Amino acid sequence: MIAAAAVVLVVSMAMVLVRALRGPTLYDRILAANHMGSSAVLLIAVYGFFDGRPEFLDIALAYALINFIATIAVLKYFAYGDLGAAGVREERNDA
Amino acid sequence: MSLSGSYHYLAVVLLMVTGLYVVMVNTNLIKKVLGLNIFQTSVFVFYISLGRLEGGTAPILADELSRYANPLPHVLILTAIVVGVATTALALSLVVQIHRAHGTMEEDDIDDREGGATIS
Amino acid sequence: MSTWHLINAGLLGFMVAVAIAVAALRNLFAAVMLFAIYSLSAATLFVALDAVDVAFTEAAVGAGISSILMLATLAATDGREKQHRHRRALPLVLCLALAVVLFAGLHDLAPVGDPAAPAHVHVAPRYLSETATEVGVPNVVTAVLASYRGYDTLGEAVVIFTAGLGVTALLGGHFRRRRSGKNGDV
Amino acid sequence: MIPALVDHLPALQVVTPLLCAPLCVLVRPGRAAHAIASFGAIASLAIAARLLAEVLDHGVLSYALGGWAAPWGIEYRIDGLGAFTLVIVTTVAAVVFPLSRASVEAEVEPARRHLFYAALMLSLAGMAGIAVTGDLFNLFVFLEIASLAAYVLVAFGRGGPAKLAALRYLVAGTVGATFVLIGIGLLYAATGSLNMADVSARLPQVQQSTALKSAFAFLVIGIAIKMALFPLHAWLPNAYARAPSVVGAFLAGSSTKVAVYALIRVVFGVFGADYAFARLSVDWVLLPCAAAGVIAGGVVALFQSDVKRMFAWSSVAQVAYMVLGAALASAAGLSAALVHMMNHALMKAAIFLALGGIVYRTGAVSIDALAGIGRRMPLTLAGLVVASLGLVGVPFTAGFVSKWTLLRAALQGDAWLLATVIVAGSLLTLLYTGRIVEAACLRSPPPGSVSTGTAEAPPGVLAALWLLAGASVFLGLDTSLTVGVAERVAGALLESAAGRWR
Repeated sequence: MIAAAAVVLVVSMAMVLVRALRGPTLYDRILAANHMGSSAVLLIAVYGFFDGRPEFLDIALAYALINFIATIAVLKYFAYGDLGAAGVREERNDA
Repeated sequence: MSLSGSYHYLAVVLLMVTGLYVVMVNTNLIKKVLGLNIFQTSVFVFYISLGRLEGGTAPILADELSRYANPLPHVLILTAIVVGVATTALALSLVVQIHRAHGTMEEDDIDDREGGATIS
Repeated sequence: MSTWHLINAGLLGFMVAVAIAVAALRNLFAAVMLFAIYSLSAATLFVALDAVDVAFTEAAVGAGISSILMLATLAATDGREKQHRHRRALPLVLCLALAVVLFAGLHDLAPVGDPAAPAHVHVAPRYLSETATEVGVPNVVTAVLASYRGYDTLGEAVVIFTAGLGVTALLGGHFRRRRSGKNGDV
Repeated sequence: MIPALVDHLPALQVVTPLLCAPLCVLVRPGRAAHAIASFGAIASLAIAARLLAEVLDHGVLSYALGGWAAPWGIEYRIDGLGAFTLVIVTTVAAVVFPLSRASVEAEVEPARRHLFYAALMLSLAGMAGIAVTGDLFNLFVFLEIASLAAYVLVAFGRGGPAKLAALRYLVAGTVGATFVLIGIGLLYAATGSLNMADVSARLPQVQQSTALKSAFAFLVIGIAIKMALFPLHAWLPNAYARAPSVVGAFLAGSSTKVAVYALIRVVFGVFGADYAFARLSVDWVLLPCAAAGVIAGGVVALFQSDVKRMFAWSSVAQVAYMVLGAALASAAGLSAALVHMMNHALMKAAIFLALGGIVYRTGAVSIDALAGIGRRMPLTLAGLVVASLGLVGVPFTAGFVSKWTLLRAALQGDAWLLATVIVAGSLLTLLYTGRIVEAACLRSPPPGSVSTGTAEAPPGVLAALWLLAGASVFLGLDTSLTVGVAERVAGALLESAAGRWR
């Protein structure tokens, strides 16, 4: 059962990764990175039970925090940095 | 060697070559730093794979367990990660200063502007 | 056990795919986002390889601090890589040579997880058996880091100090100037 | 010295400059930081000299850090080679740091001088650590400390070009360091140990392993990048030419020497000459690279218009000389390499100090800017010429001793082609030195420049310059200090390695 959960998570990460690789807009990539982080948190939590040492759940918690902070940082630079808008426009031209 | 034992190493080789290729080919300085990070991280994967012990768990002692992963590569890589981020920080601040001085982060452009003076 | 292999192979596959994408993308912002995913996959892989302390550090430092530093640099500079003339042939040959030498060496090692590998039988077992009595910390990685190989950790602190000193010397006046004269700068 | 401290000299060698660095940052004004850095450098020299004496009298010193025994803890292990390298590095530091304050003040902004001195101390600490450590991973850590400090020091140079040179140095250096890290990982995977002596003792059990060959290749290439061995030298010329003159003097004098030390340590100390040369024939790679480096470095130097860059290219050639000596794999060749390490450190430091003195007065070091400098700065120029003649290998200078021992070592091995390369390299050096002398003495100063009276380099810089140039002449006359010690060191190194593989 736990193994099945781990497999499902890896597969879902792979699907998110496709979005991260293909874009087409920068928002897709940011969302994908964030989603990837959330999946990693879940995978680590599941892996703890799989491995028989669920006490490592605190790593998953720390990841969740880092993921949150990193996303805030990305969005902050995206909104207020000097290059965010230009990045989106150019991305659309690519696609 | 069976495939189940060597795919970690195969991935390490692929990552390392990709990283080094980016470092050598790209003239954009930020891209170079990114490549350098990919290159370094592949070495971390190599070391941590070395530390893995079949049937072992994380090297945090507990009464009911007796097989643990090798802690030594973990220790080394903790140090190497910090060294890596220190290098990255220094590299990026150099990039910011280069951009301020030359108005570009492309090595080619800088070399062109200096009139090919850089023989390197 | 095959689930373990699936997790490992999956994460390694993600890393390879992302690395190649970083090499190909010319939008630097996107490349940095992908690099964060790369680091995060590496950190998750380290958990699966039982290196929880390293995973922690890689997530905080690799996926967290490095990515944010790169974003900050991007905010202060350009966002896009230019099309440029490459010299691809020689780097490609060198990279292939590197791949051959490295794979020859790695191929010769004991498979991942083999308990008979020299790394598992010579120095490390003593750390695992004696840490409880000699140092008295349950986390063996902490014990080795702080005690047996404490001087590496001191060196690590010196490396951070050196980098901090360098960044201060380079950017010390920079952000103060930026803040006061923001309009003229961008 | 206090007796209790003597036992801890190996640790103090690293800790002294390491503690001086944060002190330099804390005291802030440039002058106080300069005093601390000078103290750190001179104290390091005293410790290094004492260590060399101890090692020559009593043999190898081992120091277990934190009291943890060797393969488990980190061991500092100092033999003749390490102590000799320490003396080279600390001598350059102890002459350059205290006496070159005027040059630093001319080239580094006041607000950053304390950071500059701190970076010098960190660089010195890193190099000392490389020379004393007996642990492979600890070697990597100190290599990175020394390298990061060196990148920072180069970045203290003026303007964008210096920053770009520093970044290129950083990228090359990091790739090199990562190669070293891969090599250490492969060695660890093959032997299970990180302690050099322990690894070395366990290698015969796995001598057939391909992993070992791969480890050897990565370590040698990684270190070759760090020492700028041709054709991996691309980062060096700009880094040294665009850094402040004092940094050029210190790094050209010491940093490449430490990398040569690391190469000798890994090849002869860890793997052993039998494995490296008889089994892997590494000389078939190193000798052509070194020979090409001697010629290419000399030829490119000849066509430079920036004198600093000219001597930076000359460093590429001189490093190649050292590798050439080591790759001959004979006692004579190895001791020639060691002698040349010492002599080149003194001469190159003197040359960069002289250039610093000229920059101080004229603001530039292009060949054109040197026109007529012979009349305005006779003492500075004379020092520059004496040191350059040492580089050429003119009799009665230290350079002659090292070139001569190198030539003899090459002829002993019946390597006529290499002997020709050695002589040709010297002729090239003579030619570019000639260009400088011609410009400085025969050409008239550019019109419009104020050339009334003499304006020498600042007294401190002049003193340091002549101290180093004088030492180079002295070592050319009395060879017991260099050749005597180097032969003992080389003999011990080959002896300890011999027979291990049979």
